[in-house]
Amino acid sequence: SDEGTDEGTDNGDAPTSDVKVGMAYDVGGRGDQSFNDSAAAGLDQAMDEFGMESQESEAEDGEAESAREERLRTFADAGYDPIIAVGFAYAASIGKVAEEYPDVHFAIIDDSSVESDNVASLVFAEEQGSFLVGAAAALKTENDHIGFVGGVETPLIQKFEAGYIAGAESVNPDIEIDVTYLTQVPDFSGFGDPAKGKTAAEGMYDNGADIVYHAAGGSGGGVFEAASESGNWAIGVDSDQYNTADPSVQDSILTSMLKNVNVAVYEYLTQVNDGEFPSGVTTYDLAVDGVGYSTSGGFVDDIVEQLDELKQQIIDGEISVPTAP
Amino acid sequence: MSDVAPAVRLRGIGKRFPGVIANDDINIDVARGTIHAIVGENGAGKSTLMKILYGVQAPDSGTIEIGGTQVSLGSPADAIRHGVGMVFQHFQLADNFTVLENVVLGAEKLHGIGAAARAEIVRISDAYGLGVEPDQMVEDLGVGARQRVEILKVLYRGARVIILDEPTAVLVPQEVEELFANLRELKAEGLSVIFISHKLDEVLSVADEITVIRRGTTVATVDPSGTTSRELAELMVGSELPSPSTEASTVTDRVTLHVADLGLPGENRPLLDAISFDIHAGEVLGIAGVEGNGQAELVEAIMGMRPGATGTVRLAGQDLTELSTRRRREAGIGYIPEDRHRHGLLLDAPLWENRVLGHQTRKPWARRGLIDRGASRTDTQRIVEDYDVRTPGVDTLARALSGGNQQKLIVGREMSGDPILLIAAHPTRGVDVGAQAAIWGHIKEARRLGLAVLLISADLDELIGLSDRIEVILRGRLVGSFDPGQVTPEQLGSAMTGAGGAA
Amino acid sequence: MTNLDPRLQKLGLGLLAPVLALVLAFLITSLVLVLAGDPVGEVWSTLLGVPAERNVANILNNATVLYLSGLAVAVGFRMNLFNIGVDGQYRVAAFVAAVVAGEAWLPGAANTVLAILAAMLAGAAWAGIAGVLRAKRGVSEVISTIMLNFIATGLVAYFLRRVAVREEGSNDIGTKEIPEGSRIPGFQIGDGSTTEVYGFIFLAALAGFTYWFLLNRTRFGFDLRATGKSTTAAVASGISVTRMTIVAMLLSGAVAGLVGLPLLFGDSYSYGSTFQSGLGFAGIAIALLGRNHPIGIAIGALLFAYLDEQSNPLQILVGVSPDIVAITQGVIVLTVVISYEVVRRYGVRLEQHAVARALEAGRATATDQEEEARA
Amino acid sequence: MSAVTTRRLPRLWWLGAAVLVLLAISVLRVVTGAEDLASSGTVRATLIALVPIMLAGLGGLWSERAGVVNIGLEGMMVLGTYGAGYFGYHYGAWAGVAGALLMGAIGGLIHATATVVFGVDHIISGVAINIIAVGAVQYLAALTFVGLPGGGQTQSPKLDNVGSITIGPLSDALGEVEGQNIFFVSELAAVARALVTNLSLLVVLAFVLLVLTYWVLWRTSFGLRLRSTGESPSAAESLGVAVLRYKFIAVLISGALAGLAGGFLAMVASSNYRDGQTGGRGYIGLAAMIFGNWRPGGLLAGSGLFGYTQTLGLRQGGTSVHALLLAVAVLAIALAGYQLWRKQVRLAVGILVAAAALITVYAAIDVVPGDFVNITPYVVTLLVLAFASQRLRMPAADGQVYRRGSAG
Ligand SMILES: Nc1ncnc2c1ncn2[C@@H]1O[C@H](COP(=O)(O)OP(=O)(O)OP(=O)(O)O)[C@@H](O)[C@H]1O
Ligand SMILES: Nc1ncnc2c1ncn2[C@@H]1O[C@H](COP(=O)(O)OP(=O)(O)OP(=O)(O)O)[C@@H](O)[C@H]1O
Ligand SMILES: [Mg+2]
Ligand SMILES: [Mg+2]
Repeated sequence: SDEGTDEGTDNGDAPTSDVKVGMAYDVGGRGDQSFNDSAAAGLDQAMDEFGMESQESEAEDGEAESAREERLRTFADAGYDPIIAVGFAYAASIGKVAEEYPDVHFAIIDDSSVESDNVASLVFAEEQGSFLVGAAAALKTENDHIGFVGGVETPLIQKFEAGYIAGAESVNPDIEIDVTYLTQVPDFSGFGDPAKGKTAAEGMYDNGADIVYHAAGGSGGGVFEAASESGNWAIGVDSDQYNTADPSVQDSILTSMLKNVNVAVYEYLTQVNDGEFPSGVTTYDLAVDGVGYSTSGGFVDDIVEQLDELKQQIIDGEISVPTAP
Repeated sequence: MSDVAPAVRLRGIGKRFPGVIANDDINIDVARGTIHAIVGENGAGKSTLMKILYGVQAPDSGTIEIGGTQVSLGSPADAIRHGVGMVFQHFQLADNFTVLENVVLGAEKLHGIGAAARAEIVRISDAYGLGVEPDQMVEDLGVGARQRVEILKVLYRGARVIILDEPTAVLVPQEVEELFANLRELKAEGLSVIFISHKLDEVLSVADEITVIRRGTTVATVDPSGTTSRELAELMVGSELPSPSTEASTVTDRVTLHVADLGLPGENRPLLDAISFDIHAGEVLGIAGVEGNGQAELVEAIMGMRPGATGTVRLAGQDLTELSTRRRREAGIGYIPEDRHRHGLLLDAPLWENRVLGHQTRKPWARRGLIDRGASRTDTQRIVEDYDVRTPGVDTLARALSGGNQQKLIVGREMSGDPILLIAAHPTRGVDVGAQAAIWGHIKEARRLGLAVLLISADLDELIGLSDRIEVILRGRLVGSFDPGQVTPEQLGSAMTGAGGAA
Repeated sequence: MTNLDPRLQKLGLGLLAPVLALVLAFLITSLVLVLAGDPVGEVWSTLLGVPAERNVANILNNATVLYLSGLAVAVGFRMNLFNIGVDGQYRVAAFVAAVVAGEAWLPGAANTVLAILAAMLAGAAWAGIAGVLRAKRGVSEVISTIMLNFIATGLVAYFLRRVAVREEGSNDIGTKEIPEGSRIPGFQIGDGSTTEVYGFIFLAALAGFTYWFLLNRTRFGFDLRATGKSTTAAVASGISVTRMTIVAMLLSGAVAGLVGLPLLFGDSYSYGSTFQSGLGFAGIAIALLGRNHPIGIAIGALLFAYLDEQSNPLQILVGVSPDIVAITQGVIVLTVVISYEVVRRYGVRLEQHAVARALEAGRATATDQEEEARA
Repeated sequence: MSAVTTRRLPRLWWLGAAVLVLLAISVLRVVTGAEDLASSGTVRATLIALVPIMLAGLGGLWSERAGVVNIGLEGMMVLGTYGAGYFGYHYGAWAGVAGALLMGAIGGLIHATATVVFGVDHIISGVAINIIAVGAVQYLAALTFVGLPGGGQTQSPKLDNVGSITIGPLSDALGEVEGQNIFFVSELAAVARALVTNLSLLVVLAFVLLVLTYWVLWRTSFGLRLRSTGESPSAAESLGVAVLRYKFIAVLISGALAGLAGGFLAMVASSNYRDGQTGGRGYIGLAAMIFGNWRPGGLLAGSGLFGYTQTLGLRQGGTSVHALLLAVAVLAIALAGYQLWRKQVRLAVGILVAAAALITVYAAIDVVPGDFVNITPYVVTLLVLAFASQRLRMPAADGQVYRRGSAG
């Protein structure tokens, strides 16, 4: 069960480093084929390149605030530095623990509310990436009817929804968009219930939508299945799901909204390797390719130009994307 | 008789429970084609013995022979296989099943669970005049019919030996007669019947042989023709058979309980219909009726436990009609319920808590919403002494007491709230003769002190012996009033079944 | 049979059960670890190691929350009501309290008191629905509270979004923060600890005492327990079971309303999407573990909180999934009741022995007198 | 033929009831224009949604008919999802089915041992099993799925499906008819189409199990004995029935069925094991069984109602649930009429006021907000229980601990 990757010292020519990274995942942890996995990929890349040592731990569903704090403290006490917290749920605990351990460095993904000299906030402009896939959907749809499946109705997921709708409407103001959320907080099962994801997507396809974008974590697998079975398109999220999803549904994945958590983690660790610990907010948006869309499968090759134009407009500030529906 | 092996031969049966010797060196022969009665005090070990013979419990020692061969009975299935059937004191029927389902259960191999089984049931029912219909739900049946189903269950399995544990406790005389007719018919077919009862007159009238058990041992086997019930009782307990007997009337002209036009709607017909009567201070009013004719509902309506009841109830001038059960109790009603386990006790609570039950608002143990445990303990101790409750202490759980002692505790509790009305439903059911006498004594004493008593009993001797007046209830209506000094149990019985008129 | 003082004997039996259960749970967990090839020794040395001061504080804090949840469930259990809905009740209540306290209509401590009362009312009202349905319509409270949990989730989520404020840069939404003056201050244990123990722990203890006093010393408690032991006997004794059912559910819900408050007033200061969930289900196990006794529940809550806290670093330090502790906790619940049951049967037998001996003695004297009379 | 079931109702009453329900839905569709109410997609998704609930409820039925309350269904279901994940990945789809049954049965074994052998309170044992099951599968998943392709702490790799039935031409023809929007005919075609299009073999198996349960429990002597242990164990024992053995077997079967419910979730409703994917469906199954008065037909109705409302909510929640408001209002008015006829004036007025409120809401909004759509199944279940529960009758000795030798 030990997934800690104590790599780096097994052969002679590999680089070595005495940095020990503590990685605190959100619920689901490594292997969730989504958000956490993306962070893990960035970590793995850094481990390989820099020969760092790392240890991982993940949150339990519905755990106490103190459990999150203790996870960070245990890392700190065991000499891990930096400690990366994956997910906004860690915001409060990072704020508290960072104060207790002023000499240890922390990073948090998806939150920029903590201001401290030893905390780096890595946040993403999910609405911008979603805007582009929304535009892609609007360009590709034959029925002028598309859908969005959200896992759990949180502000973060609503950000995806808002960008997606804005993007689609920028192409076609009259487009019809179905929106469904699978569960409400604190019932986070909507991120892990493919059965519900499938039913919701099927409903949209039957209702005339031909492209459905999901921001539903593990439930997204159901969305892909629904797309594949009905011969429609789906849009993936977070990572390039054309490559990570099961091969049987590959051909139904039009594109994916990339939220490059791996890049953020990797870049952060690169700086750490160089001996500097960044702090403050780093926003990963379209301008720095922190978010984007994927082209694997080549299904959007015909509209890349239009999308890139929109992308430039966003970068230039000509289009401002809303963050709430 | 001596050539043929007896139907059942028990030799040296012994059985102990933790701390109790229930059976000790029991020896009984039951001849074929006879009715063999077993009598004994409460707790003497009769039921235990029968459960051993039916394979429910295993004996610690001794041998069982059935039809001349020694058998070992590990479960009721074994006993059934050897032709033994048993009708338990508390009916063993699933209410939510049909008669058919109840009968074929466990004996599906015989005739399946379908048409063949139904035909067989009808055949047996006709052959013995049991009048059982296979597709009726058991919950819709009365007590007598249930008992006939129990007997049919036994016959269906082809039993040659039939055990009946206290079958008459809940029956009226007519039903008892019908039962006895059935038994005689069985006997004529060559079956053997083992029959347990506390009612010694019945035993003498129906049995061919009587075995007396005392403290787990067989003390004698007697011939009914040469014995009286007095002698039997002496064999059982070593003392005289007490009897409820009327004493000089203490009836006053003060009306304690006034019931007018009491009604209770039911599904098909009213459960209670226009019931009116008065009970005076110092008077015992007996209610006679076949079980299920509304006596339980009558009591509960007076106690305020039945929401839909209509009509008026007054206690010593105070109108109780709108009051809750608690208020009615506070107004001075003592209540000895019919089913002590369901309505009288918290089986898993200590005696002192049971003392408080129903008297939660009384001083000295309840003051300003608090319960004073010390005061309750003291008063429980008083009841234990005054009413001869056999218990190691007041912290013992009620469950651990024997039926008779549980009943004495309830009687003591209900008498000590200074009630002006006592409602006593079957106060001595299943209670041994000693305790029975004590309970009768307490009721007579209370009557002498001016208490009004509403007495409900299936034991007509008890009813006639204790009451100043007897009302008969039939299908929720009072159908006749009798003077206990004149009426015989048989007359009462026919009024209860609707066959006779009022005297 | 030994002639031990019966009280001592009872105490011995009472202790035997939990000890037996813990040993059994220990063995079963170890077996699972061995089968899975995980390091048994390291796991136990982490779990059973002496907690640091801040961990002690965490244990006390979590135990406070679990304790209240256990109490809420226990109130129902004492009346044979199975309140699975503590989960929904405390979330509704914590949300209401957070809104009330966040709005701060009253200053300082008055605001706190008002919010606590509002929480108890909200919890009671939510549980009361199940109580009324049970009492008036005969709907099993097991089913209705399950449904109400899900309904609570939807409703609270809806209203949370209506009232939520969102901090700049945060993806979390929550109610307005409770002003400083209305928070319940904690206290430190030892000197090195950075984590404070919730001040609410005293209120929890008070709730426990109130529970004990109400149930064991008052007439109301007598009625409630009597109804739990036998509905039919309760009715015959003059207790209104309908009323008791509703009142018991209201009471259970009111206590459930307190469950989230230590967190609210001592830690998070607002109700948001990361507010701890699932506390109601833990409460069921804890109430059962503690046999509905206020001290027992406290021990159960401490045990669960201790295991949770100690298991937290398992993955980081030993590389074993902390979920192993859930197995341990469940096994403890099961082994505890099994050993209680075994010990209880043994106790009943002892009791019967005593009764039988008393009877034998009675008979002996009766026989003696009889014989004397004959002589 | 057992007299219990068919004594009061004509033989094919359920067919008539189904037609009536479909007719009502047709009317509702025409009136409200909510097209998704009876599309073949809705029917198919309803089937998928109701099967896990029904199987869990069937598990509850077996157990409670033998007098053992099984609140541990959720945990047994969780075990089943893992069993399907592990065995299904390593040994193929049908091994996954077997694995789900097996893991569920292990949960049943624990419950049976605790309740039947040791006489532990049924609820306590069930709660403990729920705790253990969740911990155990998370622990096992971390142990066995990490490192597999597509696997992780919280999910298994993709699992093969057990296969499904499609009768192509018929499906297409029915699709035509459905598309014509003919009153009632389209609805019928939709239902038929759902049954011949991509119908999973496990769905078929589930319905076979439902019928089989009815047949075994109510038509065989084994079933009679099993039910007798839940109605009156002491009577059963007095007739030579090995009560504890039947209870034990019943709880084992109960666990296996709940496990299969979990397996269905992992393999058919989705295509891998995921942590927490049962989402409380075990409890819903229990509720559906009580809703169905401890009978297979009623259970089907209960899980159907739940599955249907949930499906509507997930598919085109806003509009479909909006249409349901109208249906509920109409039902309420009918109920008020009935109460009025029973002279329950105050109750009738109360219900009428509620109905009026519903109609107002219906008129005021076009779509129901998502939060409310998600809670629809729970509210509907609660409402139906509130109005129907007095007629429910559970096995007489349900939940009571029985000890051997207590006969008589
Ligand atoms: N299962 C048991 N466990 C312990 N003691 C028992 C058990 N069954 C019976 N006893 C005890 O055995 C003795 C004989 O009981 P039994 O039921 O045979 O009496 P009985 O003669 O049938 O009495 P009754 O006339 O009241 O029916 C009693 O003292 C009783 O307390
Ligand atoms: N299964 C049992 N386990 C423990 N004790 C039992 C059991 N069955 C009976 N007893 C005890 O045996 C005694 C007598 O039981 P029994 O059922 O024969 O009652 P009884 O004396 O005949 O009273 P009743 O007149 O109410 O039937 C009681 O003290 C009871 O506690
Ligand atoms: Mg007896
Ligand atoms: Mg008896």
